[in-house]
Amino acid sequence: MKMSYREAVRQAMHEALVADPRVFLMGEDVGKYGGAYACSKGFLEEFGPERIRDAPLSELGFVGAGIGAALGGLRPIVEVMTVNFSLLALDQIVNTAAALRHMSGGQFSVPLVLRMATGAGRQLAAQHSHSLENWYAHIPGIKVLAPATIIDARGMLGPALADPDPVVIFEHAQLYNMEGDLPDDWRCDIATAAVRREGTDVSLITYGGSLPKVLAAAEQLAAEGIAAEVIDLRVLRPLDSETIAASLRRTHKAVVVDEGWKSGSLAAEVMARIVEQCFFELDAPVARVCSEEVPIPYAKHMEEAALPQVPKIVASVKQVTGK
Amino acid sequence: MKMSYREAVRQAMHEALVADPRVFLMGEDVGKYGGAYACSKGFLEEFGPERIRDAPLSELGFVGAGIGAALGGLRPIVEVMTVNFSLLALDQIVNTAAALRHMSGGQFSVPLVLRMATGAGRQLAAQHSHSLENWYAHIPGIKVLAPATIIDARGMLGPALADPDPVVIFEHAQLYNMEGDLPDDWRCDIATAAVRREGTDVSLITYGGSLPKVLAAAEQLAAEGIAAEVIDLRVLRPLDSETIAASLRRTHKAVVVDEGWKSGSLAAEVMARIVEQCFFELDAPVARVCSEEVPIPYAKHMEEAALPQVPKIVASVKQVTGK
Amino acid sequence: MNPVPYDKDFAQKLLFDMLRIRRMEEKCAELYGAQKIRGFLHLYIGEEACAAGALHALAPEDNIVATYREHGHALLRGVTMNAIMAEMFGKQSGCSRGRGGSMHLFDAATRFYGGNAIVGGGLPLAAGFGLADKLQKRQAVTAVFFGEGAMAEGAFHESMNLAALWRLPVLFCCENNLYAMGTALARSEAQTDLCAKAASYAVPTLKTDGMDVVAVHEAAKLAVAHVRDGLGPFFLELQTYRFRAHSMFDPELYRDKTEVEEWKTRGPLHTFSARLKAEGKLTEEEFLALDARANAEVQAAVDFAEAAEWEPAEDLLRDVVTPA
Amino acid sequence: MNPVPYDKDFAQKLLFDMLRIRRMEEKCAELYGAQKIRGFLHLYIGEEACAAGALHALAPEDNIVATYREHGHALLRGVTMNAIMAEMFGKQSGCSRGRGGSMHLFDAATRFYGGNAIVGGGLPLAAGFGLADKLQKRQAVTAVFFGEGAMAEGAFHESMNLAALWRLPVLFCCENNLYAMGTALARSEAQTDLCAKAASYAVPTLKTDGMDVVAVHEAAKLAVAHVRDGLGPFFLELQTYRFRAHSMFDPELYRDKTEVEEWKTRGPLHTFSARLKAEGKLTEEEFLALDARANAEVQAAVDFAEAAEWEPAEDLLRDVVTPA
Ligand SMILES: Cc1ncc(C[n+]2csc(CCOP(=O)(O)OP(=O)(O)O)c2C)c(N)n1
Ligand SMILES: Cc1ncc(C[n+]2csc(CCOP(=O)(O)OP(=O)(O)O)c2C)c(N)n1
Ligand SMILES: [Mg+2]
Ligand SMILES: [Mg+2]
Repeated sequence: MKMSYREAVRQAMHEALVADPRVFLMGEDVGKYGGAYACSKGFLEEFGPERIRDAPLSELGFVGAGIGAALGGLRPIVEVMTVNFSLLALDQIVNTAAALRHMSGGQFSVPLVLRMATGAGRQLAAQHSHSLENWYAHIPGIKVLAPATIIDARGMLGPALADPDPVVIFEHAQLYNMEGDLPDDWRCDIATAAVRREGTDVSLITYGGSLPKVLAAAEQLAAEGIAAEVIDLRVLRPLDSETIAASLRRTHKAVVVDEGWKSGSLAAEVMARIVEQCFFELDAPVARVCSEEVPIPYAKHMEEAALPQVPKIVASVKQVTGK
Repeated sequence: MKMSYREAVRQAMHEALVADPRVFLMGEDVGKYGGAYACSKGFLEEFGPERIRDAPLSELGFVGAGIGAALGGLRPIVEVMTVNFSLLALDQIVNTAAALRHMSGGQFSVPLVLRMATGAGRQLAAQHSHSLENWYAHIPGIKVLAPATIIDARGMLGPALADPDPVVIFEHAQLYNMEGDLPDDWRCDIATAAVRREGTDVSLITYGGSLPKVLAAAEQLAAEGIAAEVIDLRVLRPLDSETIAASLRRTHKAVVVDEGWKSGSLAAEVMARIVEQCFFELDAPVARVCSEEVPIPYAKHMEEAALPQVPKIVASVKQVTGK
Repeated sequence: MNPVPYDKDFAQKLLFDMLRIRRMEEKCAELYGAQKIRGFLHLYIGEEACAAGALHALAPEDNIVATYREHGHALLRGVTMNAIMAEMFGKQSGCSRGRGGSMHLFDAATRFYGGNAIVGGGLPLAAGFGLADKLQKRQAVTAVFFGEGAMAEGAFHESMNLAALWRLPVLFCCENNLYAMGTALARSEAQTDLCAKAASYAVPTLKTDGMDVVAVHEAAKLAVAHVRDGLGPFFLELQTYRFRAHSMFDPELYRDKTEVEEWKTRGPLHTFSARLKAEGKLTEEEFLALDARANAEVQAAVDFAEAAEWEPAEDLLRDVVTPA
Repeated sequence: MNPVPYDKDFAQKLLFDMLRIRRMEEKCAELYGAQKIRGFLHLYIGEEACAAGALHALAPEDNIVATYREHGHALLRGVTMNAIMAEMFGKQSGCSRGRGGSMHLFDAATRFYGGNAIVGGGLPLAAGFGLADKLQKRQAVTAVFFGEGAMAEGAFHESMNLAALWRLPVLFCCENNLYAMGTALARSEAQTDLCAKAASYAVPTLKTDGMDVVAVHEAAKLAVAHVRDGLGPFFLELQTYRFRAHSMFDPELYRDKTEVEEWKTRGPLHTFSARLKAEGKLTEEEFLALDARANAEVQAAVDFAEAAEWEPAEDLLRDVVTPA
C-alpha cells in the first residue's frame, strides 16, 4: 500500500494506542494541534485527552514525567517536538531514564519511547536543524533508532514499545512527506542494520535522513560503473557492527554519510569500528561525508552547502575507489 | 614552584580577577562555600559578592545569564560545578553561546568561559561520573580545553578569557589534588596538542584525567622495551590533527585512551582523523581504551573495572605493537 | 475610554509604527506563498500594539531580547525594513547576513539581541544583560519579550528568580496571546493569572490590554521607570491575540473562527485610528497617507531584498568563530 | 505545647524510628572515616522528624521519591538497615546491588524510587508516577522529597505546573533546612516564603515545624488525605536544619557554630523524648531500651555489610539493559 512516512508513523501509533490501554502519547501539541508534524491528527478525538496528552512547554518536566509514568506501569510515547528542544530534557534522559536500571541494581526498567524529529533541510536555521543522534548513541542504557523507510516508520514502534528499556526514535523531518510502498509484511526488528542496495565496489554506510541521498548517489555511481553497497544502520545504539563488517569484507572500501557535524560524529564511531574490526580488509582509507562544522545557516544555498549532498557523496566515493 | 592542580586553577582565576575588572566568577557555591572543589576559597572575602557570585541551583539560568553578561561587556567565568549538571544547561550552551555569532551574521561574539569538573574515579556513581567531553567537542562555535597538567591548569585560563568566543574548560576531578612543579614560564597556548613523552614504537593519545594513567603505562612499557610516545590533546575542539599525524608518522601505531564511553567517544574521532590523514602510515589497526558502556557503578572495584586503567592500556599497546 | 494622552505627532507615530509592522507582515505572508521567504515564519499580526507601546518606552542604551515572533520588535527598534526583508530572503545584506532568517533577526547598532527560536531561550540572556548593566553601573534596561507559553518553561522560572534575587534591571514583557501553538493558556498553566504567577518571585507586576497601544505604552513607561530607577525587575503582561496562524504550517485546528473574529473587532490598528479620528488627531486623508508611506516602505524593502546579493557559498565557514 | 496526640505505642514508634536513623547515620559517619563507605555521603542528622512524620502518613501502595539525602526515608519506608548498609559498603547484597551507593538507594518492594543525585531530578518523575496512578485509577499518593535549594531549579517549576495542571496525586515535601550546600535560602530565592512560591501554582500549601515529629505527622496526614481524595497535589514545607556538614567534604565555612548550636536545642530526638517523658509516655528505661535496640540493629547491619560479598567484576555489564 502506498503511503507517506508520516502516515506510517501515524498508523504505528494508532495501532499501539488501540492495542494496549497502557500506551499513551504525550508532548507539546500532540492533541488539539494534531502534532507539529501532523502525525497524531485526529487522535485526540479518537482517544481522548487522557491518552493524547498535550503538555505545556516544559521538556524537562514532561520527559521526566514520561519516565515516572513508565515506572508506574504505563507505556508512554513521549514526543519531543524536535531534537533541538530535547537539549532541555537531556538530564532526565541521561541521568534518569538511561541510568535508573543500572543504579538501582537492576530493579527498575523504564519502558519509555521517546520520539523526536531531527535534522535540517527546511531552512530552519541554527537552532532548529540539529542532528545530535551521536550524542544519544553515546549513552549506555538506551536504544536509539533511526527509521529511514516507510517500513521502519511503520514497524519500529511496536518493538520499541515492547522493549523494557528506553528507546529513542529519531524521525528525520525531511522524511515525513516521503511516499513509498508499505508491503503486507512490514514487521521489522530493532536490532540490525539493513543492506538497502547490494554492491561490490564500496560500502556506503548511513542512516536516517541521509539514506535517500545515499541511494541517489549509489544510483548515479552505478551509471558510472561503480557498484556501491548501501547500509542503513537503522539502529544507532547498539550498532550492528557485524553487518558493517560483513559488507566491508565484500567491498574493502567505505564511505560513511552522516548529517551530524563531522567532529565527534556517529560517522567517526563507524570508522572506529571498521578500523577495530576490519582493518586488514581495507583497501583504502575510510572516508566520511558529514555536515560542515557550522551552525546550519538559513539561506537555502548556504544550508545546502552545509549538509551532505549527492554530489559530495559521489565525489567522496570516487576518491575512495580511485575510479 | 610546587603546587597542586587546584592551586594552579585558583591562581589562574585570582590573576584574572585582579587584572581585569570585567572578569567575575559565578556559579553554585563559588563564594561562601569556597567552591565545591575549593578552587575559589577566599575569593568572596577578597573580591566581594558582586564579582564572586553565588548562584542559586539553576544551571540553565545562570549559564544563560553568563552568556548575556558576556554580551553585555563582562568577562564571566561561569563554574558549573560538574559536567553532570551541565546537562541542564546544554540548551543555552549549544543554542545560544555556540550559535549566536553565526546566526547573527557575525555581529556578536560571546566571550564566556565555562569551567566544570568532569570524570569519574571517586565512587560517585552513575549521575556524578560523566565524561561528556566529546559531546562538547562536537559543537561548532566553542573551544573545548582539557588541562591535564599543572601548567595547563595555570596557563589556559588567560588565553581562554582573552578568546572572543565561548571556551569550555574541563577539569578532571581526580586531578585537583595532583601536585607538580609550576615553572616560571608557565604561559601556554590553547591551540595545540602536546607531546608529553617521546617514543618511537606507538603513539598513546589521550587527554585530561587519563593523562597520568597513560604516562604510567608508558613508563611501564618502557621498562618492557616499548617506547611509547604520549600525546596530550589539551584542546579537544578544534583538535590539533597535525600533532597527531606527526606522531603517527614517527610511530605508525596508536592507542587512544579516553574516559568517555567507547561508542561515540572522542577516541572514535581521533581514530577517524588518523584514518583520514595517516591511513597509509599505519602498521596496525588503531586501538582505543575507553570506559565500558555502563553507567559508572559505585563500588570501588566495579568503578575501577569500568574505567581505563594502566593494565588495560598496557595490554592494548602490547596487542597493537605485537610485542 | 479616556482620551489619548499624546499629542498628534506622537499618536500618529504609534499608529504609523503599527501600520509599518502590519503592512510588512502582510507582504511577508504573500512572499512566503511565493517561496521568496522560507523556513518558519511567525506573524505578529494583531499584536502590534505590544511592540509599539513597549518599544517607544525604551531608550537607545537599553537592550532588547525577543523571540521568533520578532519582526515588529526589530523594525520598531530601528532595524531597517530593508535589512529585515533581505534577511528573510536569505540575502547577504540581511540584518543577520542571511544566516538567521525570520527567527533570528539581530542588530548590534540598536542593541537588538534577537531573534531566538527556543521558547524561553532569551530569558536567561536577559538576566545576564541586566547583570552586566548593573555591575557596570549603567542605567540601561533590558526588555525581554516572550509568549505566555514560555512561562511553563524552567527557563522562565530560573530567570525570574535570578533577576529578582539580584534586583537586575530587567523588564519581563509577556505577550499573552492565549495560545502556544495550539495549546490554550488554560491547558498549559495551572495558574492562568500570569501576574499572580510572576508575583511569586517577589516582583511587581502589571497586566494591561495589549490591543490598546496607549494602555501598553503607559504601562511600559511605568514599568521602565521602575526598572531604570534600580528597583529591580518588573513583569508586564500584555493581553493580546494573534490573528493569524502560529506559523505558516499551522492548520489552526485548535480555535474557533468566531473567537478570532471577535478578537479582530479589538484590532489595535482600527480601534486606535478610530479613536484618533474621534479625537480629531487623525483625518482619513492622514491615515491613507500614513498607510501609503508604510506600503511604500514595504515595497522598497522588497525591491531591496530582491536586488540584494546572495552570499557566496564559499563563505560558509565564516562567522562560526571570531576571526583573530 | 499541645499534648502528643498519639498513644504510647505509636509515639514510641516515631521516636524509635528517628533513633534508628540517627544511630545508623552516626555509624555511617564513623565508617566513612574508616573508609568503609566512600563517595558522597549526605547525612540527615537533625532532620529525622521530617521522614518519620511524613512516611508514617503514607501507605504501602504509595510511591516515594527522594534525594541523595535519603537514608532515613529508605529506612523508614521499610528497606532493611542491612540492605542500606551493604549498599553503602558497595556490596552485592546492598539494596542497589552496590551499584548505587549512598545517593542511590532503591527498593522495588517498598516502592522506594531513590535516591537521586541530581538536585530536582526526582520532581518530574514524581509527576509521572502521579500520572500513572491517576490514569490507572489507583488511589496511591506519590510523595517526593526535596530540599529548598531544589526550588530554584526549572525542574521544580515544570513539575509543580504539570502536577497542578493535571491534578496529579503528588505530595511535594520540601525539607527546608535553610541551606543548599553553602547557599542560604535568602541567597538563592527571591521569595523566601516557600509556601507563597508554591501557592503560585494554584496548589494548597502548609508549612510546619520540621523539628517536631508530631507537627510533621499531623501536617502530612492532612496533606496525604487531600492528595488521596483526588484533589490534586499538595505542597508541604518542613522547616528543619541539618546538624552536620552538607557532605563529608564540606568545611562548613558558610554558617556560624552558634547557629548550629541553637538549632540543636530544637533537636527532634531529645525534644520529642522529653515531651513523651513529661507526658508519661516514655520512661528513661524505655528510652535506653529503644536506643539499645537501634544500636543493635546498626551493629547487625554493619556486621552484615562487612560479611557480605563483593559483586564479581565480571558482572560489570549487567543491569545496563533488561535481559531478554
Ligand atoms: C523549547 C521549545 N519547545 C518547543 C518549541 C516549538 N514551539 C515554537 S513556538 C511554540 C509556542 C510558543 O508559544 P508562546 O510562548 O505563547 O509564544 P507565541 O508563539 O504565542 O508568541 C512552540 C511550542 C520551541 N521552539 N522551543
Ligand atoms: C543539578 C545539580 N546541581 C548541583 C548539584 C550539587 N549539589 C548537590 S546537593 C546541593 C545542594 C542542594 O540543596 P537542597 O536542595 O536544599 O538540599 P539539601 O542538601 O539541603 O538537603 C548541590 C548544589 C547537584 N547535585 N545537582
Ligand atoms: Mg502565546
Ligand atoms: Mg537545603
